[in-house]
Order: sequence, then structure tokens, then C-alpha cells
Amino acid sequence: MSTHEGDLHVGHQFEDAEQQLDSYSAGMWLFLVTEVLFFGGLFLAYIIYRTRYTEAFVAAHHELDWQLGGLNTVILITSSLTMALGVRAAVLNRMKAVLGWLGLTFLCAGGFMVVKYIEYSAKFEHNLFPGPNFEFHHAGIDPGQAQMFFNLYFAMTGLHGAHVLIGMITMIILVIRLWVMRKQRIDFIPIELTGLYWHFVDLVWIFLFPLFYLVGGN
Amino acid sequence: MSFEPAKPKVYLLTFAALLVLTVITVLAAKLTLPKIPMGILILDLNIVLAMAIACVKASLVVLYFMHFKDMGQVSKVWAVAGVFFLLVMFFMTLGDYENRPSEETVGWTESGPLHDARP
Amino acid sequence: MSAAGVATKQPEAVNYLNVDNSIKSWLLTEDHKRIGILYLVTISLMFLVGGIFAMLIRLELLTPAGDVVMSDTYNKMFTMHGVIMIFFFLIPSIPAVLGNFCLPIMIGARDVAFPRLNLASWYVFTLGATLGVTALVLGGVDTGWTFYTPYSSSFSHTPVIIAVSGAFVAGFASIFTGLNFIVTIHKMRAPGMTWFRLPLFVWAQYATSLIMILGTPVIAITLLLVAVERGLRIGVFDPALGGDPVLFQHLFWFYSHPAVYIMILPGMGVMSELIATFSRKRIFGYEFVAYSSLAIAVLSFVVWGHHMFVSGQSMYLSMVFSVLTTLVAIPSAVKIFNWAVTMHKGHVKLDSPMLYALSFIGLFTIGGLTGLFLSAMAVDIHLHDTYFVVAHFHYVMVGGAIVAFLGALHYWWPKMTGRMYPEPWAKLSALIVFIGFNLTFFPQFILGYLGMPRRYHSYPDEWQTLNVLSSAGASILASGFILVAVYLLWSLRYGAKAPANPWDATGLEWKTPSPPPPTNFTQRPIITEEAYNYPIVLSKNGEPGEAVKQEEAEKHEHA
Amino acid sequence: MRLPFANIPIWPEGASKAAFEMDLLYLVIVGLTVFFCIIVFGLVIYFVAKYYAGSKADRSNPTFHNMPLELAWSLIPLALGLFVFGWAAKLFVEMQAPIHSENALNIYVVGKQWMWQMQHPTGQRENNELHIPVGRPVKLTLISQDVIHSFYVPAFRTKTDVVPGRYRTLWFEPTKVGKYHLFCAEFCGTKHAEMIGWVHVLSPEDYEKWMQDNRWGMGDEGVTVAQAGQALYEQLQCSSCHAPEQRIGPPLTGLYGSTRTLSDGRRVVADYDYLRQAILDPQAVTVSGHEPIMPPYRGQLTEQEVIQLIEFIKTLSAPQAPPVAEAEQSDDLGGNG
Ligand code: HEA
Ligand code: HEA
Ligand code: HEC
Ligand code: CUA
Ligand SMILES: [Cu+2]
Repeated sequence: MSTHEGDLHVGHQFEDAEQQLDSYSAGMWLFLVTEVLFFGGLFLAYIIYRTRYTEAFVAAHHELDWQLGGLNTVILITSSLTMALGVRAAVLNRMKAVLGWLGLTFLCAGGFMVVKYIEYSAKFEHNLFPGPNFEFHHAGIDPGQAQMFFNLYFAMTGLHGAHVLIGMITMIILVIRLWVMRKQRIDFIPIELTGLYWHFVDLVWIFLFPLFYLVGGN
Repeated sequence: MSFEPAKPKVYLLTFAALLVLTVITVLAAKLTLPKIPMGILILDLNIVLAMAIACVKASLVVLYFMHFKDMGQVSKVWAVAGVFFLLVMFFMTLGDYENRPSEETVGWTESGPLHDARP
Repeated sequence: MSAAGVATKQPEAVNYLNVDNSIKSWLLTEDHKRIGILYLVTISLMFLVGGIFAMLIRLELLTPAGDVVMSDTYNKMFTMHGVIMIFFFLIPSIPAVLGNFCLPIMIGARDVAFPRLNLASWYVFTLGATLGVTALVLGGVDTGWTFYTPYSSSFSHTPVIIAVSGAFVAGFASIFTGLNFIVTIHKMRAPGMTWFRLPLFVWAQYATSLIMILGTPVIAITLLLVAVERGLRIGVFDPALGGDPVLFQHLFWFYSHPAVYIMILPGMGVMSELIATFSRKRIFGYEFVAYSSLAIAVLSFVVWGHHMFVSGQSMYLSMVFSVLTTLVAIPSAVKIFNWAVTMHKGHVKLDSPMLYALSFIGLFTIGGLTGLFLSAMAVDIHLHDTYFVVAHFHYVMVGGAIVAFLGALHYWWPKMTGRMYPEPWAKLSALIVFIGFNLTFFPQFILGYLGMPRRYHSYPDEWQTLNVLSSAGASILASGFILVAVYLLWSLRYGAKAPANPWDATGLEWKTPSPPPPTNFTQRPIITEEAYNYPIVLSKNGEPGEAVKQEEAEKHEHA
Repeated sequence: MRLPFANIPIWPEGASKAAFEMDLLYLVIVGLTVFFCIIVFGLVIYFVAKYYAGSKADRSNPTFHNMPLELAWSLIPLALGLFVFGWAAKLFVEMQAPIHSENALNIYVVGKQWMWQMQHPTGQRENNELHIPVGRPVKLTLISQDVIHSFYVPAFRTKTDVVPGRYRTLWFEPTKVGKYHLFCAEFCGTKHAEMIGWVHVLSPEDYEKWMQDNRWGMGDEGVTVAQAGQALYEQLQCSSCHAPEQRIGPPLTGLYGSTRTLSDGRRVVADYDYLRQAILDPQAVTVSGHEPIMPPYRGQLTEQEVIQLIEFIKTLSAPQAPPVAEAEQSDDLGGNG
């Protein structure tokens, strides 16, 4: 795509557009590496408590609705697809397509948050939010251990949800930026980077879904 | 790293594969696989299977959606390093939980740790 | 001073300092050099605050009874001392100040890869430091810098959440810096700047950044969990909530052990620069020194359990950690020996930066070797959480990292400010710091083996003499630091104008004027030689030959 | 030990079996440190003096690489380091391992903000003081009621973190009569520095005397820990389920030290930690073949009371032996002893 890069804006610190693109994508990957380790701490906690409190985790996961979780998985995968297509359109400098794909991705993200909201409010209603009001009755299951499941559930999906929100905000900013600079060639780097970020958010969910909704082996 | 965007077909195929795999994980969770007790911990084969599928899905996302192969050397090496250190953290910490001394920390002079009653 | 007088008559060349003087231009700057200076101001303030707490600690410990302050106050003092010194001073010290200032110049770049992220890093850091100071103003935190659960998450009555958020936020600053450096080193090198032509300082920064990127996120999530557990009683660490407090220790040290190498590796990088410059010789075993930095960074991630030998961690795991700790000491040994041997057949000059460098070698060797005691599991049973540990880490952090920081500050001060400081005073300060330091912390080794636990504000009478020695040393040490601050500040106004290359050193930063122009170089440098290309003398059959540049000499050697 | 010319202590008293070897190992590492310091400082001083700028030393043909040298100063420290590791690891294992002896004492220690509570098996209780006889191995079983503490006796060269939720053990054998410092070494809050006390190592006669004098001194009218546990057991009506004739809960006779199969398939040894959990959170360790109906006692019992119950359950495992310390060792070690 070097023909297109010629007329991109190049930061003062860079020699050329190629160096700029290389640097930004390397930077984004490094950032994602930090994200991996950021979530990693929580995954570690999950592994430990899951292996310790297996029965409680199995019992507690029945409180989650795997169908809603599955729906959200499909939504996020779809949004990943639309995002990938959006990035492609940006590289090919097709303004309308970019706006369309980004819009779809945003809608998916919104849908994801709505489903999350439904799920969360159901948990609050059933006093499944950890804390003094936590209630969990299941023969043979220590409620304290079930609470650990919900601790991790809220911590991990909450953190993931925060990432979805950040992604949505970024998309809004992207669209505004595109609109402001609509006369120019599309600067696809920010879109590409947002795309990488968004796929990462999808990727985290790919792990969260089976860990919480499909503990399995009743 | 000026990359050539992939054909939409590649993305659509990836998408389809991801959907199929999602269905597979859901189905796999219906099976009841054995849980292998390991000392005070339990290794649950269900979760092993689920994680294996998730890893395949994650690789698809990384390889095709994030077009990993077009990435520069730096990104590649660092992505691998990140996963590597994550695993280091997991396994070394788990090494503690698998072998915690219980009430009696029996020395090596004895016939192995008492608290571990593996057959 | 006359030089300064003359200079004012000529129109001064545009440099990064005088290009624009408005406050706004400083606060919105994207120039890595200015950001370095901003960082220097912030961390110096934090060092001052941390140092004041240190002096209060030593004042309290002058007498066996806990008579100067209440126990609660004392607990807050050492906590704030540790938190400030580590999270808000030492971790950003060399990387964010001197790394920021020098690294792009050293590799021949106009700036770091992401200047705006760099500025954001300073703001984020300042926000973190402000939170830290807020916690202090609200009465201070009393958990120890290690924030062990369940004390921190369920029992302490102090603003732990604020302090923890401060460290959390400052962590992002460190991630930004690390990310920036890695991309910069990979992508922004000038043409001809191959990896093995890089100054060793750059290698060290790369290794440091590796730890910053891979380690910091883990402490971030850990501290977040502590805050959540404390705030919402949603917990994974408190046994009362079904958690495991030792898990916190694993997560904490997974970062905080590597973090001690965040503190020392840049110092080691500085050492390589100083020894090379003031011996006028290339570092002996350049590749070994370069790779040892990476080895330290990678191995640092697999030794964290040596802080947990008595915590109830699995005995077998302890052994693994102990033997790996022995391994990670080796690259440090390699560096020490290579530096020492670098002086062989060199032209050693004892300017003040070199004095600091030599005291680094001495103090770090002692500090590092006392790490060997602690990594020996059985001995650590006795020494853990005693003053032996306190002495160990002050030897490596103050005697190592801070002495290196001061050496670096003296070395690059002319470049950064365009002024020379008064050399005799600088030499004196190096001496005072060395003497004061040893007097403060050597007695603590003895106290530690005697069994004096750390974080105690009162102690048995028989240990008073050693504690008095230590407190006396601390006042000497403090006067050394204050002396440095005084003459450096003085030099800003009255110091002689610095030439471009006051030390007659090689390296790109000395080829550009002092202070450097806003874009570092007037034109993009093309690199044709290695970083330490000093002239050396070749001889044949005992006849002294000509002085030639080192690289050419090597070509002869291989031919 | 003190410096001869000044009143400065430089060496702590050693009063346990492990102390001697630890001191020896310490001195060896001190020796290594001095050795390397001499080498490093010596090299630095020598080179600075000889190659000081302007000196007449021969500087021709300097070298910048030397593989054998690099290997030497990597491998020699490595070998020495590994030697230190090996020795330290051996000593470490020895210090953790139970001391086999017929007459080991088992004393329970509960740490809480900010005091140490000791319970002797024979019923004596004391706070912040520990009286033990010389020459007899001691096993401490420690647990914390709140935050992490650390039980540290410098003269014995030993310490261990005392963690909530889990029993820890500490073995040592005092070898010298005397009065030694006891410290809390893990920061635990306001009065961490005051969570200190004394360990009194007494001659066997003095120890007997102390035992007698304190039989009714503190604690519950001279009942042993196991007896206190029995009282508690009755008071809480555990037997309403666990008495063999009730057939609701499993009988507790012979339980301690046996291997249990849990309902989720795990096989675990019924040790202190297991018993503690079985009482406080029974649902976490439901025994296979039983309904999980036992009520959890978390929050209703102090750590001391849990210890008493466990000690009582232990006596049920060895019905023929009297519930005193002398019987500890044999059943502790199960088949290994
Ligand atoms: C800059 C910071 C820094 C550095 C560089 C180090 C370096 C090392 N540290 Fe240290 N350490 C700390 C900061 C640091 N440490 C801090 C802050 C704590 C306490 C935290 C707390 O609890 O609050 C601590 C605590 C600490 C402990 C835990 C003690 C305890 O709490 O019980 C241990 C145990 O193994 C340890 C070991 C080591 C080792 C083996 C090295 C090695 O890397 C040293 C390597 C260097 C040398 C060995 C010297 C040079 C070599 C030679 C001259 C050749 C000869 C060598 C051999 C024979 C091996 N350190
Ligand atoms: C970088 C890290 C660092 C530094 C520099 C220091 C510096 C000092 N420290 Fe500290 N210390 C720690 C890190 C550090 N410390 C940590 C992590 C702990 C553990 C805390 C815990 O247990 O949780 C600790 C604990 C600790 C204790 C143990 C407390 C206890 O356990 O009860 C003691 C006791 O003597 C002590 C003393 C000192 C002294 C006398 C100095 C002196 O060197 C300080 C002298 C400095 C000054 C007086 C400041 C002068 C500065 C200026 C004038 C500004 C000038 C600016 C420039 C030169 C640019 N420190
Ligand atoms: C309501 C009846 C009931 C009461 C009261 C009761 N238990 Fe239990 N207990 C059980 C049952 C049923 C089990 C087996 C299932 C399980 O492990 O949870 C059991 C298991 C145990 C075990 C584990 C036994 C094993 O075989 O591994 C111990 C130890 C124990 N109880 C101790 C006590 C003590 C001590 C008390 C009194 C403080 C007590 N129990 C009170 C019903 C009871
Ligand atoms: Cu208990 Cu410190
Ligand atoms: Cu460490």
C-alpha cells in the first residue's frame, strides 16, 4: 500500500510513513502484551480457586445463563468481523464503508453491553453480587466458595466490560476524526490500532465464556 | 510493514470457524468428562477441553483478524514473550499450591510428603 | 563564571531550553529532553519527602524506647518512606529522567517514537505521586510498602485505597515509558546504528523496559484487587472471604522482584558509560555485558519466591526459587568483573562521576553478595524480615541505584543544563555519601544477624549503640545528598558554560552542543563506528606504535 | 558475643540445635563475601593506581575480549553459589522436618493482634511467654486469628509466618537454658513492635516445677487441651450426630491421620488442616457417602477452641493412649514412625 502512504501525515520524529506505521503497530502489540498480563493475574486467581473449590464453581455457574453468554459470544465475534472489514476498508480508503463497518461494530458492542446489563441486574436481583447481601443456597455447597466464583465473575467480566466501553469510546472518537478529516485520505493507522485492540477484547471473552458459563460436568 | 489487507473471504471464513467452534464448546460442556484428583487439587478434563478450544479460537483471531503474520518481528517476538511469561507466572505459582506443606512437613528422609495421598 | 559573562554577549544558539520559555511550552512539551527535566523535578521532590521520612525513622531509632513518635506514626513513616522511594522515586529515576533525556540522542533519533505518550507518562506519574501525597496528607498509610493482605485489605484503618491507587496509576507511567523505549530502540535508530554499536546504557534500558512491560501490569491488577477487596469486600485474598493471602504475595513479588532490577539495571547501564568514559576504553566484554542485562531481565521473573521462604510456600518450590536466584546473581557478577577489568590499560581519571562509579562497584558488590545470604534458604529463615534485609536492599538501592543515579546526573548535567558544577564540591559529596552510607547501613547487617526485626519502632536496649551509629551515619549521608542538591542548583545560575564534550567522551550525545538543539542534531547522524571508539596504542615487538582508533585496531587484530 | 573494646554486641546467642550449623553456614558465606570483596576492590584499586591518567604504565595492545576469563568469572561464582545453595537447602529441609523423638512437645500457638497465646498440651496457657525444657524437641503448631504474623526466636535461628486459615509447624530443639527474645517478625499493625515476649528454656527440674505451679495458674482449671476439647464437643453437641449409634455423621474414632475419600473424588489425609476445615466449613470437604448436612462452625469458634476440638479428635484415634504429649509422636507419623 506504499502508494497510499505517501500522502499520510508523518510525525516529526519519524523519517517516513513506513517507520511510523511500524512503530505504531509494534507499540500497539506491546500494549496488548501488557493487557495479557493484566488479565493474567485474574486468570491465575481463577485457576487456583477453581481447582480448590471445584464443586462450588460447578454449582454456582448454573446461576449464569449460558444462552445469554453464548449470545454475547456471537455478538462479539460478529463485531470482530465487522471491525476487521472496517480496517480493510480504511486501508483501501473507502470512507463510506469504513463508517458503515465501524457503525456496525459499535452497535454490536452496544448490544453486548445491553446483554451484560440484563445479566448483571438479574444477579443483583437474586442477591448474587458478592458482599454482605450475598445469598446462595445449594445443598452441600459452601456459600463462601460460591461467592468466590461470583467474585471472579464480576471482577473479570467487569474488567472486560470496561474494556468494551473504552473500545466504544475510541470508536466514537475515530468516527469524529474521520468526519473532521473527511476531505483527506483516510489515516488508517488509528483504525488499525483500534481494530487490534478490539480483537483483543474479543479474544479475552473467548476465554471468559467457557470459564464462567460452561464450567461443565454436572 | 505496509500490509495488504486480506480478502473479505478470509475474514468470513474465520468468522464461520469461530461460530462453529463456539457451538462445539457449548456442546462439549454438556459432556461429563472425568475429574482427575491431584492431591488437594482437582484437574477437570472438561475445562482442559474448553481451554483447548478457546486457544484454537484465540489463534484464529490473532492469525487472521489481527493478521499476525504481517506484523513486524518486534510484535511477533513480544507477543510470544508475553504469553511465555504469563505461563511462567501460572505454573510457578501453581507449583506452590500443588505442594503446600500441610501440618507435617516431612523431610526427605521420610518416605515422601505425608499429606499427599495420591494412590 | 567569566565564561558565562562572555557568552551572554554573543547571541546564544537555539537549544531545547531557550527555544521557548513559557510555562505552557513546558507543560505541553513533547520534547523528550524537556520531559526528562520535568521528571527530574518531580522525582527530586519525592526523594526529598522520602528522605525526610528516613531521617525521622533514624531519629526515632536513636533510642530503644519508642519515644519520639507513636507506634502508629512510625508505621506510617516507614510505609510512606518505602512507597515514595520505590514507586515514586527510584523506579522512574534513571529511566524516566536520564533515559528519556539521553536515549533518543544516543541512538541518533530526533525523539522517542511516541512523544505524546511520553508526556502522558509524566502526567500520569504526577497524578500517581499526587495520590501518594494525598494518602500522606490524609494521615499516611501503615501497611509497609509491600501491602500484605489481609492486613492491607481488611484490617488497616488508613487510606490504603488512595495509596494503592497512587502506585497503580504510577505503574501506567512506567508502562508507557517502557513501551516507548522498546519501540524507540527497535525502530528509531539512526542509519548505521547496529545493535552492537549501541551504548550499553541503551541495552540496559531495553532490558529495563522489558521488565516494565511484562511485570507492571501484574502489580496493577494486584493492587486493584486489594482496593476492591478493601472497598467492596469482594475479595480473593482475605481468608475470611475464602481467599488465600499468600496468593497476594505471589502476585506482588511476581512484579516487585523484577522491579528491583528495574531499579538497578539502568544504574548498571550508567556504570558502563562512566567506566568507559573515564578509563578511555571500551567496556571489556561488551557483548557479555550487553547480554547479561537481558539475562538479568529474563531471569528476574523466575525468582520471586525468594521473598516467601517462610511464608508457608511449598518447600520444593522454595528450592526452585533459591537455585534460580543463585543463577540470576551470575550476570551481575559478570558485569562487576568486566567493569573492573575495563580499567586495565586504560587512562583512569577520577572526576566526580567516576568517583560515584567506583563507589557503586564497592557498594553494589557488598549489597549483591548479601543477597546471596538471603537466597540461601536456611539462612533466610533467620534473616527474613530483620535489619539484614533492610541493609541488603539499601546497599543495592541506595549504594547501587542512587549512587549510579548521582553519577549519571553529574555526568550528563553539563549536557542537560549547559552548565558545569563545581568539581571539588562534587568530589567531596561523593566522599561524604560513601562514608555516610556505610556508616548508616553496615551496622544494620550486624543488627540483622543479632535478630532485630524490621518495622519496629522500639527495640531491646542492648542494640542501641549500633542503632546510634546508624543514625549518625544517616545524618552524614543526608548532608551529602543535600550538598549535591545545593551545588547543582547553584550551578544552574552561576556554573561555567559547559562545552559540548567536557569529558572528552565518545558517544552521540557528546557530538551535539550542550544543551542540545530541540531536534537533538542539526542533521540526521549516520553512524559509522561503535559507541566506545577510543584511541589505543598498538605495539609490535615491544616498540610503541601509533595511537589508533579502537575499531581499526581490531581490524588489524583479525587480519 | 560483644566486641572486646566496646559494648557492642556482634553475635547473637545460639540456643538451638540448628543454630550451630546455621552460624557455620553464615560464616562460610561471610568468608565468600570477604573473598570476593577483596578480589573486586583489589582489582579496582590496583587498576586505578596503575593506570591513573598520565601514569607511565604500559598501555599497548589492550584486550577487549577474553573468553576463558569470562567463563571463569561466570562459572566459579556459579559453582560457589550452587554449593551454598546445596548446603542451605539441606539445612532448610532439616529445619522443617519433624525431629524424631519419643518425648517431643507439641505446643499450640495462636497469634492475634497483638499477642501470642500458647497452649501446652497439658493445659497450661500463657501469653507472650513460652516455657520449655532444655534438650527436648518442640513442635509448635501455629495459626493466626487475623492477619499474618511471624513467630521469631533469634536465639533458635528460626521463624515462621503465622498465617490465618492454615496451620503451620515449627520444629526446634533448645540446647541451652536461658531467657530469649520472641518477636513478631511480620508487620501486623499498630503494635507489631510490641507483639514480643520471651522464651524461657528451663532445666528439666525447673520445667517440672513450672508445670506444677502453673497447672491451675492460667486457663481452664488444669484440664488438658484434649479435655477442654471434649467439654466443648459435648457442649456443642457434636455427638448428636457423631456418636456411633447416631449414624448421621461419620464416627470420629480413628479419623486423625487416616486417608479420607471426599465426595468429589479427592483423597486427602485427615490432618490438622483437614479437621479444621471439616469443622469450620464442612461442605468444603464432604466425606464421600455422607449427606452434607453438618452445620458450618465458622465464626462461632475461636482458633483456640478449634485447636481443642482437634486435639480431642486426635485422642479418639489412639484410644489406648492417654491424651498427653508423650503420645504425640507415634500417631503423628502414622505408618512412618
Ligand atoms: C536494586 C534493588 C535490588 C537488587 C539489585 C537486589 C539483588 C539481589 N537480591 Fe535483593 N532485595 C531488594 C532489592 C534488590 N535486591 C529489596 C528491596 C528487598 C526487600 C523487599 C522487602 O521485603 O521489603 C530484597 C530482598 C531480597 C531477598 C528476600 C529477603 C527476605 O525478605 O527474606 C532475597 C533473597 O533471596 C534477595 C536476594 C537478592 C539477590 C541474590 C540479588 C542479586 O541480584 C545480587 C547479585 C550481585 C552479586 C552477587 C554481587 C556481584 C557478584 C560478585 C562479586 C561475584 C560473586 C558472586 C557469587 C559467589 C554468587 N533480596
Ligand atoms: C530508593 C529507595 C530508598 C532510599 C533512597 C532509602 C533511603 C534511606 N532509608 Fe530506606 N527504605 C526503603 C527504600 C529506600 N530507603 C524501603 C523500600 C524500605 C522498607 C519500607 C517498609 O518496610 O515497608 C526502607 C526502610 C528503611 C528503614 C527501616 C525501617 C523499619 O523497618 O522500621 C530504615 C531505617 O533505618 C531506612 C533508612 C533510610 C535512610 C537513612 C535513607 C537515606 O539514604 C535517606 C537520605 C536522603 C535524604 C535525607 C534526602 C535528601 C534529598 C534531597 C535534599 C533532595 C535532593 C535532590 C537531589 C539530589 C536530586 N529505610
Ligand atoms: C447435624 C449433624 C452434625 C453435627 C451437629 C456435627 N457434625 Fe460433624 N459431620 C456430620 C456429617 C453428616 C459429616 C459427614 C459429611 C461431611 O464431611 O460434611 C460430618 C463430618 C465431620 C468431620 C469429618 C469426618 C471425616 O470422616 O472425615 C469432622 C472432623 C466433624 N464432622 C467434626 C464435628 C465436630 C467437631 C462437631 C461439633 C462441633 C460436629 N462435627 C458436629 C454431621 C454433624
Ligand atoms: Cu504480629 Cu507483627
Ligand atoms: Cu527479590
